[in-house]
Parts: sequence; structure tokens; C-alpha cells
Amino acid sequence: MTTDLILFLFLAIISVAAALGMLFSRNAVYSALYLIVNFVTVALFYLILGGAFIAVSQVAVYAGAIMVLFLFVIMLLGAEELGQSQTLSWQRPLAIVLGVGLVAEILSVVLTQTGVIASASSLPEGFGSPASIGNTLFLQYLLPFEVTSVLLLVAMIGAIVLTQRNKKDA
Amino acid sequence: MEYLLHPLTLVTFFPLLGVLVLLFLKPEQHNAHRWTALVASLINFGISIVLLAQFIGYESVQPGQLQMAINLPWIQVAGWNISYAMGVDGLSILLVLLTTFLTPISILSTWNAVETKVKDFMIFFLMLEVGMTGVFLAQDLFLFYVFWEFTLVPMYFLIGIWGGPERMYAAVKFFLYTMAGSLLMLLAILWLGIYQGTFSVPELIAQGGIPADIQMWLFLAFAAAFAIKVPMWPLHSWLPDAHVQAPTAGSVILAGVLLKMGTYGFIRFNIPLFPVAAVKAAPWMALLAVIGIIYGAAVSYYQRDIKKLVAYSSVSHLGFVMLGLFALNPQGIQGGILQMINHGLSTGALFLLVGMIYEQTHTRDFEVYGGLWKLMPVFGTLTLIVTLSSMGLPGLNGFVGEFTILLGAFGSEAIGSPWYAGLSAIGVILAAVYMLYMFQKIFLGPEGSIVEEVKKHGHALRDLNAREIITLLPILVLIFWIGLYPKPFFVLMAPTVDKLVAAVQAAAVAMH
Amino acid sequence: MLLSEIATSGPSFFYLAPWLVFFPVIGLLINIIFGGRFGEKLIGSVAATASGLTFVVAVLLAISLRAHPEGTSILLAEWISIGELHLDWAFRVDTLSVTMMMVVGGVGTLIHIYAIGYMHEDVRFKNDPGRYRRFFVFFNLFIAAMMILVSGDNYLMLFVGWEGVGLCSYLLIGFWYDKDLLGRPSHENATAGKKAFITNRVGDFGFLIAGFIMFWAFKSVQFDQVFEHAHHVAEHNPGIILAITLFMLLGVAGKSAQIPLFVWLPDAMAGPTPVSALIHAATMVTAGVYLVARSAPLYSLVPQAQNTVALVGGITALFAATIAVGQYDIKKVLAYSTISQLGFMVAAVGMGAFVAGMFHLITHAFFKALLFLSAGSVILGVERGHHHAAHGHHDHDNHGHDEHHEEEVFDPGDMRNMGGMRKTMPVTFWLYMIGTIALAGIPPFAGFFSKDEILAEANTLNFPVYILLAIAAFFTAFYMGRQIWMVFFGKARHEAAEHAEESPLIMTVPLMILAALSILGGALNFPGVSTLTHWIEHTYETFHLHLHHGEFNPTVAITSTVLGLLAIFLSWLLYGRKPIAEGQVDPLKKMFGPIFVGMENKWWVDELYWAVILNPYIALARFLADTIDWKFWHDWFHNSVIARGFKVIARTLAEPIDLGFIDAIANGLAEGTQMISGSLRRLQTGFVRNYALSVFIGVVVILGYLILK
Amino acid sequence: MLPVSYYIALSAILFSIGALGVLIRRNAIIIFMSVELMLNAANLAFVAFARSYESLSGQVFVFFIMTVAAAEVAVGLALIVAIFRSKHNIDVDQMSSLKG
Repeated sequence: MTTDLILFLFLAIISVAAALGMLFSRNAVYSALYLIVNFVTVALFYLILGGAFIAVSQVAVYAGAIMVLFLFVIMLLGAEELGQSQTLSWQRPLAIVLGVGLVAEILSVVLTQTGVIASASSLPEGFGSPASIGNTLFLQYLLPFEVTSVLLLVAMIGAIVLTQRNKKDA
Repeated sequence: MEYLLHPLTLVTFFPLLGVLVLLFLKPEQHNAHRWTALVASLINFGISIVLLAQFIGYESVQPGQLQMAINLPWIQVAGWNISYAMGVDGLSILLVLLTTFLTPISILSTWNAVETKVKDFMIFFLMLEVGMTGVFLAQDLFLFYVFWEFTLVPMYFLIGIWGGPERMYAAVKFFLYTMAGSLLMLLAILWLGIYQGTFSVPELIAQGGIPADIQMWLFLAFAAAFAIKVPMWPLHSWLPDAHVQAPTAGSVILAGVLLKMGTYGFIRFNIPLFPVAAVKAAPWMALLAVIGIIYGAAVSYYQRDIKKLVAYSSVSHLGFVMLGLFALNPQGIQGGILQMINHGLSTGALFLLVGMIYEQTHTRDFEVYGGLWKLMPVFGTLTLIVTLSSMGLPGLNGFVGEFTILLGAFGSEAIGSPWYAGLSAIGVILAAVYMLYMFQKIFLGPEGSIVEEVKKHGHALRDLNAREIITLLPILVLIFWIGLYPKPFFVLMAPTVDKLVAAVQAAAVAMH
Repeated sequence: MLLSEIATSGPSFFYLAPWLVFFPVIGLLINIIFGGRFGEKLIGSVAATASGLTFVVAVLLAISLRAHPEGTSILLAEWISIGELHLDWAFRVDTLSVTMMMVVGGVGTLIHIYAIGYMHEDVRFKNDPGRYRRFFVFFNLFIAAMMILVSGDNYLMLFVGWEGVGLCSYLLIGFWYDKDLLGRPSHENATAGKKAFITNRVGDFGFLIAGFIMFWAFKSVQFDQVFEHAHHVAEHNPGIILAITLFMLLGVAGKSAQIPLFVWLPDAMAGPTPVSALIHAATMVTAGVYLVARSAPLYSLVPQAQNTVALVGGITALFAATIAVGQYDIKKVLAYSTISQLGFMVAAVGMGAFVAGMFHLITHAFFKALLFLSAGSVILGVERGHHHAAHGHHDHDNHGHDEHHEEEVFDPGDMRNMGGMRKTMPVTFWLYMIGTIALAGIPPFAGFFSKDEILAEANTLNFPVYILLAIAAFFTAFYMGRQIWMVFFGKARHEAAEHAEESPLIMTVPLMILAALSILGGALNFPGVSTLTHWIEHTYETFHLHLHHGEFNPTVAITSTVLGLLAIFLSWLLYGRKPIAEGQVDPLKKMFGPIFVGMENKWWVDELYWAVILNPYIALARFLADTIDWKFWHDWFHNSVIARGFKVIARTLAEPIDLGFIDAIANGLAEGTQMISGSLRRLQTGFVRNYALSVFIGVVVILGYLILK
Repeated sequence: MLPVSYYIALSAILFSIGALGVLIRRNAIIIFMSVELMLNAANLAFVAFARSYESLSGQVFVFFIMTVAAAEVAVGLALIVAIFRSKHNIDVDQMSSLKG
């Protein structure tokens, strides 16, 4: 129990710190690297929560593919930093107040209702393994799964079309 | 999926596939458009033949039933019970076949006649086929109404874009007339749907129980829509305009199929839904029919425009159909249904022939014609056969229809007097008068001034070419077939008509 | 019929009956499809062979009937079958129909052969050889239709043939549809064809109505069933049988050119001569007689109808005979003679002397075909002479004869242009003489026996009709005599007649056969032997109808012979003794003045019909079409009343009501909206983050509200 | 096993940080990253609930969200590239042509 809690707190602090780092870095490259750290900690949480397959996917897809793509674009555009030009001076403080408000609201809900959500202490055999995920995915969620494939195709075509240079420019 | 590939759905909506292909073709590929439309309509004809074969199969097991019925809930709100209900029986099978048969023929006839906006023309034409087939297959009043109104749109554009010099006037008149009648029908449909609780025609017939006085009003509301479409005298005023201004293919379909929607409506809805009213109205309908027969024949005789003559002759011919339907006995009704087919074939062929000569001469005025038989022997002979069929020469299709109609009407209890049929038989004489007059003016006598006129433009009148003969040949085959051996056609409709007649007679007995 | 029965009781060819129709149809199809590559001889031979084969079939059927005199009916296919209505394509083979088949097949074949020669020249004189094939196609079509007519097993199939022959008549009368009788460009021939068709349709209307009444009375139009129940119906409701027979009489009047529908037949002479001979003399026009004879079991039930039919026939016989006296066209004389003779037949079958009528039908087919064809030979001879003479005058003319037609109008059929032709056309002359004597009823030629039988029957059955017919017979002999003297005797009144040439053998040989039949035809029903009577009786016996047996009446025979000879003598006095010269007025005109003018002008019946029926109909059609339908209904009511009325309503609604009131409300609403939106648009900063912030505010506030609730 | 509420709380904090990122930063790419962070926060909640209810559906939904996120990133980055080409800037405050 205590080791669990210590582990949780340890990871949670890293995770929140990385998120805040992302938020406040001036340089976009740093932001991206902080975000990767955050993703990895979240992957560890998945592992703790019995989602082995998801954890691996998280690292591969998010930390690997997506963030690499981000870095690519940042490098490609050379837009690590923006110039100083505050357009909406009142937005930042208001946003921070609201953000804190949101956290407070959620925490109040979570803390007042702790007892309601019980957690099972032991898990069935093979919970969250690739095999069980596969079974659920291809039996229960076959049609959504196929639809996501179409979605990916559309996204791919969309990305190609959007980034294509006009023939006249070339 | 099962419903999507159902023969009835397929035969109705297949032309849309042709429309889809046409949408992907470039506007200047005229021949590709023609071929696409032709192939699509031919395949649809093939589908309708398959449908016929299946229908015969079902009919041999359960004669007189509504076969291959589909019934899918469509709009079910607020107690309204509208469904996508289709079915085929002896009343509609022949008309569906007529539609799918005449469409490719009409498309073939436009090969040289329509030169502009071919793509749009073909799209409208195929859409028209969807509407017409749907009208003949729908078994739900609401669905029927949707198809019924849907046919107006393509036809409006066919007349309004590809028509003659007065096309806008004719197109708007056509549209407004039909619309005006349809609205009354829509009210009646809504009354039925709300107070009888269903829009399904078979269910409404099975339920019955509409009070006699209300039946009369509903009958009149439905009749308003159908009588304009037929057109019955004196609501025929839109017909000559529409026919004269429409392009050839439009005239063919208008005369061949669209007018039949009116007569079909009477037999499909008015008579079975409101049998008491139908029996009461029979003498009046017969009276209007007889006036139409004589009046149409007399007015035809005095026309100087070929298309107008044929248009007025339709008023006369459809008078026969109405007379037959309201004889309310098997002979009259079966003859009436067959005469619908006959009129579609004969008048359709006449319009095709007029179109073929018009392509060469660009005039429809009788006075400049004459002596063309010598120059165009094949054209003359084919026109003669069609003319004779139209005036009811025994051995050709028109006679079988007219004879059975008059025979039925002569002894009809519903009409109640042989005088109606006797007077209508005078129409047979008058038909010979105007038809032979037309034939003589165009083909006999010395050569008319048009021969020189055409030569002045550097080309002589030519006889029909292979495409034109192929266009006409299927119609001619049917003209002889129906004339000599109409039994297969009567067999198709007999069980349904017998059932209908029995139901009407039961209602008539109950009335007394 | 059982097979064993056929085997035991002689040969049976009944199954061949449908071939009566198939052969000519095959013939015409061959000519339509392959005729373009055939020569004229081959086209004609195909057609004549097809026709000849029908005759062979008819003979075979007759042979079969000797073994089975009660006849039979051969079912080919079901035609129409609805409810109680059952109609078949079925062929009736009995003595009556087979008699007609033999006449049609036999005479038809002879005329086909004749036409091979005649049309060869005719198409050349009319300058359109391409039409040769069309003629034989129509001719075969006619044979097919006529065979359907005579062999039908029910009234409707008979009606099919009935209208079919009417169609062929229309097509063949209008064969030279672009010319008039004299070969000039005109609508005249086509109009004559149309007149024939439409007049016939009036008759067909009667036939149809008769058919309808019959069906609803008997629930059948099949001969056997109708005749079987005729007695029954007649007992309960004789009016029905009367109505059927009288409406049928209208049909008979149309087809057999009786009063009041005879007017089409004289105009029908516009067709080529073989057409006049085959269709308008020998076969088609006798269909009405056949119809009455066929319906004998019905007619014999209602004496009123019988009297009417007989009277119509008698009056027509006399009326037409008087007109024939006043005609100058060689074919017109024969046409009115045909009407008159048809009157004889109709009168005969009307009064119940069915066999006498049929007998006269047969002999008339022989000698009237002979006369018409000989007249055709005369006309062609004159044409040849005209051609010859024209070439004599215009030696440098290389363009053939078509131009003469335009220069000079010459009527080769006008008897006033003829004269003295017994020398130039000797064979035709003798043939014509035989025909004339047969028609005039001089013994022992065929016409004498048949006409005499009718007169003898009339003498006993219906005396007023007898008087009419006897006078008609007198006129018959007179106009035929007049024709002979005018055409063949005296001097030629035109150079064309002077140079007339005899016709070739292909035309004269069929004529010789017909002449032989005209001489010997009387033997068919020789008084005392009565072959034909016994033969046809078989048919009527099946319906338990016992014919009245007419006996030979010497008084009647002698009276009619004397009358005939007297008439010929009178005609000699007027036309033979002193032949009329070129341009001279007809001697009868001098003597009778207005009466002759009436005969000459056909008693103005055509004019009467124009005034009473046709012109009013045209005026009515014009009134309905132009005034009622177009000006009133189409232009005034729809375009003015509805369309303009709508426009007026629309304008009233548009200007004061719509613009002044409704539009103002709408505009006010629009302006208000614009004002509000003008102030609201400041919220649109255009910054995405700003928008996101508003969403976020919403989230926090709503969540807070939910928690605090 | 810790109570689910711990994870939910963490998820809420991470989500709020992501939301703040969207609201505060002007750099379009960083805004995107913040969106990704928000998605992750949601995923964490999903997995936590999946664990607590012993239902795999939660994990499958995470899988779907990842797919959607991938698609979104592909299209979104393509948009950013396209915008950069025409404006030579990825400051979202420069893109305000919808201003009313």
C-alpha cells in the first residue's frame, strides 16, 4: 500500500512537473521534450493499472511517432520561438484563475465521492494483454475499428493534399 | 441489402446508376452519354423481364395477389404510418414493362434529334424513368404521391429546355395543371392516412368501411388529379401544347407512359378504394369518356399540325380506356388496360415517325406535305401500319383493345346503358376519318412543296435509316403480336382484374 | 373427329384450312423481302402461285366435305379470352364457306394471272414501273384477308377479314395515289380509296354493334353457339334478333354497296382494272351476301328483317341499274351494274332464297370478272392505240408518253372515245359479248339460270321485290346492249380507238377460262338437278334450317328472257342502228331530258351526302377545333380567364398588401436584427484563443453550478 | 491498489495544465501539444476506470483515442505547415481574419 502510494506520488510529481515544463518553456523543442517525459510517466501508470498493451502503444505511438512528428515540424519551420507581442493582456491571468478553479472543482468532486468508486484488488488472468485487447477489439468493436481505419486514410489524404504545393507555384 | 437488390427496388432505381455514370462523363462526350443512357435503360428493361418471369412464377402459385411486396417503415411519426411499400400485380406489371420498353426506344430516337446538353437530357430522361416505374409499383399512397410529383420535374425540364419555340409556356402549363390536380389528391391522401390510420393501399382496401358520402368526395379528389393527367375531356387543354412543344422523345414518353399514369391511377386507387363511389360515378365517367372520344376525333380532323392531330387523337383514344375501366366488368377493364399498352405503342410510334420526318423537313404543317410514299416507301409503309393500328384495324393491336372495351361497356351494368358504347363506336368511324386524312395528306397525292423545299437546302429526302428502323421494329412486332395473339397479355392481368371486379360488385350489391 | 373415323370414311384434308391464309401471306412476304431482286414475271408468278395454292386447298377441302358433308371447324389458336368472352382463330369448313373459298381462290388466281400482263403495261403507261411489286403484295394480302372472311368460325374473325379486305380495297383503289383517273397529278384516287374505307367503316359500325348485342344475348359470337340458341332467344325476346339482323344489314350495305352506302363503289373504279374485277365485282363486295347467307338461321327467325333486306336489295338493284344507263365510262357502267347485281343477291338472301343468292354470287363472279377484265383489255387496247397515234403525230418526240399526259387529257375509259373496236380487238370483243349475254340473262348462259332462280323465288316469296328486280333485269340488258353498241360497233370516234391493239395471251387466256365458266356456270344448279342446293343444304341442316326449294317457273323464265331480248333490241334501235357520232349527244338525253340527266349524275346522291353529312361534319369539326377548343377553351378560358385572372389577383396581393403591409413588417424585423447584431459583432475578436477561453469559462461555470446545486 | 480517485485527480491536474496551455500559449505547435496532453489526461482516466471496473472497453477506447489523436496530429500539423507557407508565422494571434 505504502510502496504503491510512494510510487504513485513519485510518478505523479514527475508527470505534473513535466507538464508544467511543457507549458512554460519558451522554446518549443523543450516543450516537446518535456511532453515526452510526461507521456512516459503516463505509460508507467498504464502499466501499473494493468494495461500492458496500452502502455506499450503509448510509448510507441505518442512518445515515438507523434512527438517525433512534432519535432520534425518544429525543425522544418524553424519556429522554435515566437517574438514578444502580447495581444490579449487580460487573457493569461484569467486563464490561470480558471485553470485553478477547474482543478479545485474536480478535486472537490473526486475527494467527496472517494468511497463510491471501489477498486478491485485482483485482476483476472490476462487482463489488458494484447490477446484480450485483440479479442475485444475484433469482436465487440469491429465496426468502429474499421471506421477508424477509414479515418486514418482520410487523415492521410488530407495531410497530403494540405501540404501539397500549388502547381502554379512549383 | 436484401431490400436493395429486391427486383422492384432494382427496377425502379436502376436508372439512377446510369445517372451516376453520366455525372462522371465530360459534358462534350455526347456519344458516350447516349450510349450510357441507352445501355442503362436496356439493362433496366432486362431487369423488368426478369421481374416479369418472377411475377409469372408467383402468379402461378397465388394468382391475383400483390406479388413480391416490400414493406419497410419509412416515416412513422405522430401516428402516421408511411412505409416504403412496393408490389406488383396484374394491373401494374404491363405498365412497368411498357415504361422500361419505351424508354430505350425514346433514347434511341434522340440520337440525332438532341444535339445540345445531351448529358442533362439523358440524366433527366433516366430520372423520369425512375419516377414512372415508381408510380406503377408504389403500394403506399404517400410513396405513390412522391413518385407522381417526381415525374413532373424531369418532364418540365425536357419540355422547357429541349422543346419548340413556345416551350416555356407549354412546360409551365403542363407543370401547373398536373400540380393543381395533385394537390386535391394530396388532401385526400392525407385524409385517408390520418382517419384510416394507414397509407398502405392493400390495407386500406382490406379495411374498407369509408362512408359512402365521404367516398364520393375522396373519389372526386383523386379523380381530379388523374383526369387531368389522362386527360379527360374537358381538362385536356394542356395536352396539345405539351405535345407540340415537347421534343420527340418527350412526346413519346408523355403519350406512351405519363398519360397512362392517370388511367392507372383510376384503376389502382379510385375503383378499389372507393367502390361505391366508382359504381355511382360510372355513368358520368362514361359520359365524359364518350364526349372525349367523339370530341377528340372531330377536333383531330380539323388540325393542320401533325403533332396536334396526334395529341387530340390521344384524347379520343384515352376516352376509350376510361370507358373500358368504368364498365367495371372484366371485358371492359382488361380491354382498358390493354388499350393503355396499345395507345402507348401506337401513339408512341406515331410520335417517333413524326419526329423522324420533322428532323428532315423541320415543319409539321400538313399543307406542304404530300406524295411522300413514293420517295420514302419504308417510312410510308411503317406509318401506314401504325396508323391502321391506331384506328383499330382488326389483326393489329388497337382493335383488340377497342373491341373488348366497347364490348364490355355495351353490356356493363355499372354504366347501365348500351348507348354509351354505341356512340363510342362512332368514334371508330371518325378515327378512320382523321387518321386516313393524315396519311393521305402526307403520303398520298402528288408530291408536296416540301420535297422541293428540302432539295433547296441541298439534300433530298431520304428513307429511314437502320437506326430508325431498329427504333420502330420492336413496336411493330408488338403491334402485330397483340393484334394476333393477345392471350399472354390478358392472362397476365386476368386474376387481378377478376378480383377487382368481384370486390366492386360486392360493394355495389352492398350499396343497394 | 376421331382418327379412325377419318381412316374409314375417305380422305380428310380439313387440317389444311389454315393454309388458305398462310399461302398468300407467305407469297406476299416473299415478294416483300426478296421482290426487290425479282423480275416482274417472277413477282407475278409467286403471287399467282400463292393464290393458286389456296384454290388447291379449297378443292381439297371440298373433296373432304364429300365424305363429311357436315363440315368441321379447325382451331388454330386462342385469340381473346376474358371472362365469358372466348374468341378463337378457328376455321370453319362447311359447304357454304368452301363454296366461297373456291370462288375466291379460283377467280382470284385467274385474275392474278391476268394482272401479270395487265400491270406490266399499266405501270408503264403510268410511268412508274417500281409499283409493280406493290400491286401483287396487296393482291395477295387481299386473298389472305378474304380467306379469313369466308373461313372464320365466329363473327369476329369474319369481321377481321371484313375489315382486312376493306384495307386492301383502300390500298388498291388508291394504288395510283398520286394521280387521278386520267393520270394527272391529283388527290382524286387517294380520296376515292379513303371514301371506300370510311363508307365501309360506317357499315362496320353496324356490324360491331350487331356483334355486341349478339355477345350479350348469346354470350358468344361463335356461329354454332349463336345459331343453336337463336330459337331460344327469339322466343323470349325477338327484338334482340331483329336488332342484330338490322345492324348487320348496315354492315352488308357497306360492304356489298347497297343503299344507302353504295356510293363508294363507283369511285372505287379508280383502282387498276384487275382490282375492280377481283375486289369490286367478284369477291369482296359479295361478302355481305355471304354474311346474310351465313346468318341464315338468324334472319329466318325475323320476317321483318328479311323483308327489309329484300327491299333494300330490290331497290338498290333497280336504282343502280338506272344510273348505269346514264354512264359513259366503260368501268362505271360495270360498277353500277355490279351494285345492281349485288342488289339481286341481297334481295335473294334477304327473302330466304339463300341458295339462289349464292348461286348468283358464283355466276356473277364469273361473268362480271370476265366483263371487267375484258373492259381492262379494251382500255389497255385504247391506251396502246393512243400511244401509237401519239407517236405517229410526234415523230421527234423521244421522251416517251409521259409528256402527252400533260399536254392532252385523254380518257381511255370513256365510251364516247371508242367505237368499232370489234375489228381491232376481235378476241376481246367475243369475250365481252359472252359476258354481256351472261349478264343480260339470255339462256343458256350462266346468268340466266342464276338470275332466273332469284326471280322465280321472288315471284313466290316477295312479289313487290319481284317487280323491282324484273324491271332492274330489263335495264340490265339495256345498258349492256348500249355499251356493246357504243364500244364495239359503229365507227371509231377517236384515233386512239382506231389504232387500238389486241391484248397478249397472258391476259386473254384467263379471260377465255372465265368465258367458258360464264357459259357453263349454269350447270352448277341446273333446274331439276340442283347440285348447288343439295351441296349448301348440308350446312343449313346442321342448324335444322330447312330451305325453301324454289322450283323452276317457266312463266318467269320466259318473261325475263323476253324482257332481256326486248331491252337489247331497244338499245339496238337507239345506239346500234345509227351509231352515235363524235361529239353527239346521247339519244336518250334527247328523249328523256331531265330523267337522263339524273341518271348521268347518279341522282345526286354524292352531293346529297356532302350536303347532309360531310359538310356539316367538317363544319362541326372546324367549329369544335377552332372556336370551342382553341379560341374558347384554350385561348380564352385558360390563357385569359385563368392565367390573366391569376395575374390580376397576384398584382393586387403584390402591391398594396404585400409591399405596404407584410413587407414593412419584414423590413422592420430585418433592421432590428441588424442593429442588435451590430453591437454583438464586437464579441468576434478573431482570436482562436479567445474563443477557447469562452468555452473554458463555460466549462468551469457549468461544472461549478453542477457541484453547488 | 490505490483508489481510483488518485488517478482521477492526477488526470484532472494534467487536463487543466493542457487547457491552460491552449489558452495561454500563442505558438500553434505548443497549443497542439497541449491538446495532446489533454487527451492523455483523458486516457489516464479511462485506464483507471477500466482497471476499477475490470472492463477492457476502457482500454479499447484509449486505443481509439490514440488513433484519432494520430489522425488529428497529421491533419493539424499539415494545416500548420500550410498556414506557415502563406503567412510565414505560426502565431495564432496573427490569424484573426474572422474578426467581426
